[in-house]
Amino acid sequence: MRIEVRLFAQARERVGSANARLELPDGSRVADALTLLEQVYPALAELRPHLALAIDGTLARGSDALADGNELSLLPPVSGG
Amino acid sequence: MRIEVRLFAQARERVGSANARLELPDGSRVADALTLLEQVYPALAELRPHLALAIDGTLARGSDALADGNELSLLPPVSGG
Amino acid sequence: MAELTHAPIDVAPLLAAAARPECGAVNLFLGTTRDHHEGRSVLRLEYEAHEGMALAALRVLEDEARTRFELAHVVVVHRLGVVPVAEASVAVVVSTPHRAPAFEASRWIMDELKRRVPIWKKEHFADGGAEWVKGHVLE
Amino acid sequence: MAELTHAPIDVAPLLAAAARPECGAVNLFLGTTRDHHEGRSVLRLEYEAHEGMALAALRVLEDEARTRFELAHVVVVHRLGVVPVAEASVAVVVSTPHRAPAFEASRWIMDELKRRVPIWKKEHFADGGAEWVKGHVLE
Repeated sequence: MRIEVRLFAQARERVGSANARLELPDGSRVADALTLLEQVYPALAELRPHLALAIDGTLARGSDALADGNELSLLPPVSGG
Repeated sequence: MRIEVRLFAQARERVGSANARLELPDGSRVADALTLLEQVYPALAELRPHLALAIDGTLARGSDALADGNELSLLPPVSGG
Repeated sequence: MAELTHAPIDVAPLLAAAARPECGAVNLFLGTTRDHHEGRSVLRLEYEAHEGMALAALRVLEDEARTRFELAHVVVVHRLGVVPVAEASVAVVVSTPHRAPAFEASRWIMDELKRRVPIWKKEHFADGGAEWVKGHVLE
Repeated sequence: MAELTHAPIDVAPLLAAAARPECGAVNLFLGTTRDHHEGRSVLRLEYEAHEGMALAALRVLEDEARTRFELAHVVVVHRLGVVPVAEASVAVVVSTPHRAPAFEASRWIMDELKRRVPIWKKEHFADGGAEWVKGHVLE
């Protein structure tokens, strides 16, 4: 299945792009997507413990299942205001 | 001596004027001025325990001495804001 | 520096003056005329002041707040005369490097203003009555 | 209702909308770009958001604040992109019948906003560096 990844702030800068596309086996979970991303972009690893994640705009966990066409957002610690 | 009296809010309404002029014997104190005012305007008596007083714009007490030309202000409980 | 005005309070210049490079927080509080009080319908408020003493007291308040809360900027403006429903009778603007003191200072200034400044408020009711608001004896 | 904007925040319409006959208090808080942080000179801030999630989170915040503090009116506006020194990145406006909840609600909204809303702030320093502000892990 195909997953659209959106990257923000530090995550975006470490990857060098606001978007990425992943091809994952059916049955993959959020954690699998992150592991694959870290293989391609090792600079993300350091950030991983601090990332929040969202599937299609809703907060998600590493154990949540992904489905084809999902948008996965990588959300570093927030600092609005 | 002559004292100019300024009256505000309830005090003004009870007297029916924002200003009054008193003639007092030399050596008179603020309390003497109030006593004279109450004789002329008995409606002030009820207000007296709640009044703050000022001589020439500075808060004063009943025991403070008056001098010719002083401005005595009668200040009911305040409610700004 | 504090002001008294008989016209509607214009907040735009107050906010412009509060924009400070060294600050991260601006707080503007407006006290406005509410259309009801203790179950009675209010048509308008009417304010009166000992203007000289009120201005002096407001400026003392500003100075105390500036020191106590380390304000970079503080201005209090109080309107006098008739203040229609939903219009502001008082504006307090403060600027601070961090936000917590901005809230604390605004609140403190309003609390103290109601105790210390010779200004009086009369409520005019829809039922035809009018009453001076029970206030605080000036100390 | 909450808004995100890439332009300077215009507070005049926010204050006009906050003027409510049933209210006696309006509080406007502005978070502004400060020219220094931890001893370093700051040239500007730059904000980025997951706009869909940020807008949804801000609206949830407004709803929670409305209930918790019995607000008659609440609007949060957050600016994105570059915010120069002394300009506002965020505006919070609330209206309440009495003043204490106006201060409490404004403060609570700002505290929660910094924890819950996917917006990120980068500081650009005079010494040439730039850093994302250490933030809160979104929960």
